[in-house]
Amino acid sequence: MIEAWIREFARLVVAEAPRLTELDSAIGDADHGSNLSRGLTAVVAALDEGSFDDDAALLKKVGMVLVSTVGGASGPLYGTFFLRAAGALPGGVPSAFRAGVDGVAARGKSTTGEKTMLDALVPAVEALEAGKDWGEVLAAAEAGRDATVPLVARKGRASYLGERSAGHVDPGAASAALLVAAAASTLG
Amino acid sequence: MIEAWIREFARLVVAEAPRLTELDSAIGDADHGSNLSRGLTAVVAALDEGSFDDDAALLKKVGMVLVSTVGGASGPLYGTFFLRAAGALPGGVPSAFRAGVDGVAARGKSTTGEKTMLDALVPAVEALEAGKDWGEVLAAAEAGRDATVPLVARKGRASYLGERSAGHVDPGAASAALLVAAAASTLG
Amino acid sequence: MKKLINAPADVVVEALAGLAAAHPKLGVDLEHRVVYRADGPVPGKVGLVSGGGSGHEPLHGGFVGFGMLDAAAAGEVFTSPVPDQILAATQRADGGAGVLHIVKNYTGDVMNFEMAAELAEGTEIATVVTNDDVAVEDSLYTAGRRGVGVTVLLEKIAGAAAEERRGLAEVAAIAQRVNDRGRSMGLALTSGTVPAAGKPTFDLPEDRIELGVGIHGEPGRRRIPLPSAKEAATLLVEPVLAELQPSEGVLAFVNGLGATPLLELYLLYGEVAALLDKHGVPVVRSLVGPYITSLDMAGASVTLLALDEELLRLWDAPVDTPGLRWGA
Amino acid sequence: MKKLINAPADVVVEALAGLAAAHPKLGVDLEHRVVYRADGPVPGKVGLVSGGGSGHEPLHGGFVGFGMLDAAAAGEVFTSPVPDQILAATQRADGGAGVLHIVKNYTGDVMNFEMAAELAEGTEIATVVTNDDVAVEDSLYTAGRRGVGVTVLLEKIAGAAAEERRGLAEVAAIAQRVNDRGRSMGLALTSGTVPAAGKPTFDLPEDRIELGVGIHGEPGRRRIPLPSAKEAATLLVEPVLAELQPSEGVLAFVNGLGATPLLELYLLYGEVAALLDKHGVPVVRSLVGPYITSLDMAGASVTLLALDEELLRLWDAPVDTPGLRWGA
Ligand SMILES: Nc1ncnc2c1ncn2[C@@H]1O[C@H](COP(=O)(O)OP(=O)(O)O)[C@@H](O)[C@H]1O
Ligand SMILES: Nc1ncnc2c1ncn2[C@@H]1O[C@H](COP(=O)(O)OP(=O)(O)O)[C@@H](O)[C@H]1O
Ligand SMILES: [Mg+2]
Ligand SMILES: [Mg+2]
Ligand SMILES: [Mg+2]
Ligand SMILES: [Mg+2]
Repeated sequence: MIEAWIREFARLVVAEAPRLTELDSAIGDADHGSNLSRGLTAVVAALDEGSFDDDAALLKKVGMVLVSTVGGASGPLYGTFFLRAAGALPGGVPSAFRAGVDGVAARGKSTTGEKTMLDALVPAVEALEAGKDWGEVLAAAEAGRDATVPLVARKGRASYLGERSAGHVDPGAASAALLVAAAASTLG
Repeated sequence: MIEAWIREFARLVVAEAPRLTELDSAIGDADHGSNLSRGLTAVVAALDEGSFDDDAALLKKVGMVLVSTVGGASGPLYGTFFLRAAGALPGGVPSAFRAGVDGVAARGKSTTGEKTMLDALVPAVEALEAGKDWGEVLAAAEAGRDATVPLVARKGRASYLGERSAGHVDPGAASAALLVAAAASTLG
Repeated sequence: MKKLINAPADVVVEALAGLAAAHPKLGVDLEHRVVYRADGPVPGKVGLVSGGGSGHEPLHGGFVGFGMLDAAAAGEVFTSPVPDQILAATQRADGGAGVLHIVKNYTGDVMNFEMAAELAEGTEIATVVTNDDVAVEDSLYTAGRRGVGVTVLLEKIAGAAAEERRGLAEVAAIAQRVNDRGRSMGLALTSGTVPAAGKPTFDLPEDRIELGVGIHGEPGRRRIPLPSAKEAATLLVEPVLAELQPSEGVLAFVNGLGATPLLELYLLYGEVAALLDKHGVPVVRSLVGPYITSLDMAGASVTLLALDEELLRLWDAPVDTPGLRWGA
Repeated sequence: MKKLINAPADVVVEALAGLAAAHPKLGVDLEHRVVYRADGPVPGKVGLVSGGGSGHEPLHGGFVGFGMLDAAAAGEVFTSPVPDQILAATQRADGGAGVLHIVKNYTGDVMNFEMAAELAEGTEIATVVTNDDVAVEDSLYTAGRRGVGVTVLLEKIAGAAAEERRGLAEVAAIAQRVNDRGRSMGLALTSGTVPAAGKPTFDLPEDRIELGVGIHGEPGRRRIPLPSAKEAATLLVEPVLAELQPSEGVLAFVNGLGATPLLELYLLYGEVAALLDKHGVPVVRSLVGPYITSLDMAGASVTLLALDEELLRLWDAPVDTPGLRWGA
């Protein structure tokens, strides 16, 4: 199931890469799609090759591959997400998710409302912890993603635009919603 | 009359400068109009300021101003035209014209059929020497100019284009036709 | 997209291979995309490592060599390198006296260098983060200012300090001083095109420019009508001067963003120099050219560095890299 | 037209003023648009003078200084300077040992330098005309080949010979040898824009390039589909090699035409070096960057110079100019 989640996330990212890069062109540097699809293509290759003792080992591998292939801001952030999630997975999917999201916030020194991936991740993990079903969790992530539109960015490259960053979806929030969508269709 | 000729040439060149540069864009380096209008603007200023012993002195000044303000290929060529014409002016306008044209050919090591200003100048001077009226002389210059269209350039920048230089009017032939047009309307 | 490249995915590796082929004093680890001094690591010298996304050439690989960097890690275009790369560069630079990481202040760069430093066991690491771009509002609550033109000057000056065999703390302090005394501002006439994206990052009408751009093809702070060079100098210099109190004279650096030719850069430099003169700011050194670029973006930035005696001496010291060379 | 300029008519003078402001070792005569060594003329040294239309920066003004040119005359954009200017430059360069005129083979340049030499009484003048562009068919009946990339290499090498206090005939002979042993070929991805014209000299569709261009924004010999860098290297190197028999190794020079960033130039250099290797041609020196440009044209040229022992030694000799500097 965990492996299916990752493979589905990879599929979505590769399919949506042009759109993610498009979003990053508006308020960033036009590479979010190529960054993530490079990383998740490497992840899929690692899954195809490797065999893992358990799902935690698999998630750890995912995190390490992302850290060492993505670069930019999203590499360390998604990498940290999976590395932390791996550590907490024995406690169940919701606690893995929580650990991952907290890891992103710690690594990025960021919080919600700053127009980042956290704006999609935090509502999702809160819904999950509240026992909502995956459909509702996904809806929370997508609502969080869409709610980034009016925000003025305070973290990441979009922050350099100041007021001009308002009016656009944050690319990282969009990719984070894909992560949750992949979870919803494989872990649900 | 000679002064009127030069002033009319200057007027035509300044008015037609964009078209001359346009022609030079197609097969040269997009400066023939600005080169000549810079030079003839300086010529007009020199005429406004100076007083000249005779028309020969005036033409000599024109030549010197062109040599020292135009640059490129057309500066030495038109400059030489007027310097030589000045020397021969006592023999009359046709011999001044002939001396000027021969000066261009010598300075440019060029002859007709090479897609240069000579293709307009030579037919004009030949008509003049044959005693044709200025209307016919101008017609000869313009026919010569138009006949440059199919030619492959062998001199000047257009020669670098090889076969691709065919199909365009030579910019120098176009400006030379203006020189003759100015003569036709002032010396006729 | 019109570029002299093969496949977008191979741009970085192939450009590094070409750099190393052209400069025998450099080595290149193509697997890690690290350029390093072929004669390094230099025993007993503090090693200087920088790196970042590609697309800013000659920064950073072109500044590897005697008197400047020991190694540089090249990320994908506009994407900071990953920790493995930075670690490989750190090892190439480690002559036993510690390594200085020179990091431009972008979230990605900062995080990846941080992770690399955590992993670099056995090597003492100091880090300096450049953040000289006055176009970006500084605040405790944001990612802060970008590192731009000062990075070039810092790599040169800290490199000279390291060649003098100063210790890691001293080299780091000098580097920090360069950052603190330097400020920059940039503008773009056109967008650049990221090879993998295949089209310009933003569209800009013929009569508009982006004021306050960085070096990642990102839009700037605002869009304004195309200024004259004189107006452009004012737009770039005034906000920089508003934050600097140069007492002993400045190094004035007019940088091209990639597609703007020297003719325009020198013309702009003339306006910048005239403006500084009007403000009574003496210019004691200058640098004009494309040194920290943004792919094929047309535009320019101005960096002023308030020199002091030591910084001036270190700036003048010999340097031998593909991008900056004198006295050697 | 998007450029960092004030008025098109003032571009050349203002850029020269900026150049001189940035480089205290240079002087500038703004009336004649001549850049000269501030410490010149150097008594007893053959003076080197070049010049031509502007828009090719750093050529020629950026190559004035120790070990290279003594003075350079800057014409309007793409328009050769007039005899008065060349004469003024010749006087600035005349240290009593004669002056070498370095002229690129364009009708206008040749005629204006010729007229200046006729006027330069009291100074012994020798002239070398560069004509290294293999894109142009050579023939007794045409204007012949253009002078392009070799001009940069020639100015450096002849400049070093003059610093050795070789006599005028010897310096001229060395210069001629550089021209005879060097060949170039260029291609354009985009047209440049002449400031006074205000729009691009030619239109080029997104998927087409001009092969065989010079440095005046003129269209090339033919229009072909956008090649990969590897194909571009072949298109540029093969016609050059067809005319050179390099025995002792070459200097390989990949030149940017103005708007092409170093990332692409180094990538192209890698392909050029690989191709030369395949042909068994040893590359002993290289030069990569925008050194002889065509305003804001995107594109590149390749120049190969068949070195010999003396040319190599003179190339390596110290030089101190804004555009090329080492050993000083
Ligand atoms: N400090 C941060 N905390 C959380 N997320 C961040 C932070 N900085 C950037 N991001 C996320 O990363 C995304 C950009 O990723 P990407 O484009 O791959 O990297 P880069 O910005 O280095 O080009 C942003 O859209 C944002 O969601
Ligand atoms: N050798 C030559 N003999 C006669 N005319 C020439 C010669 N070379 C060039 N020309 C003329 O000069 C014109 C170009 O002038 P211009 O554009 O001002 O100079 P440049 O070619 O130096 O840019 C050509 O169109 C041609 O008519
Ligand atoms: Mg990005
Ligand atoms: Mg012309
Ligand atoms: Mg990025
Ligand atoms: Mg011209």
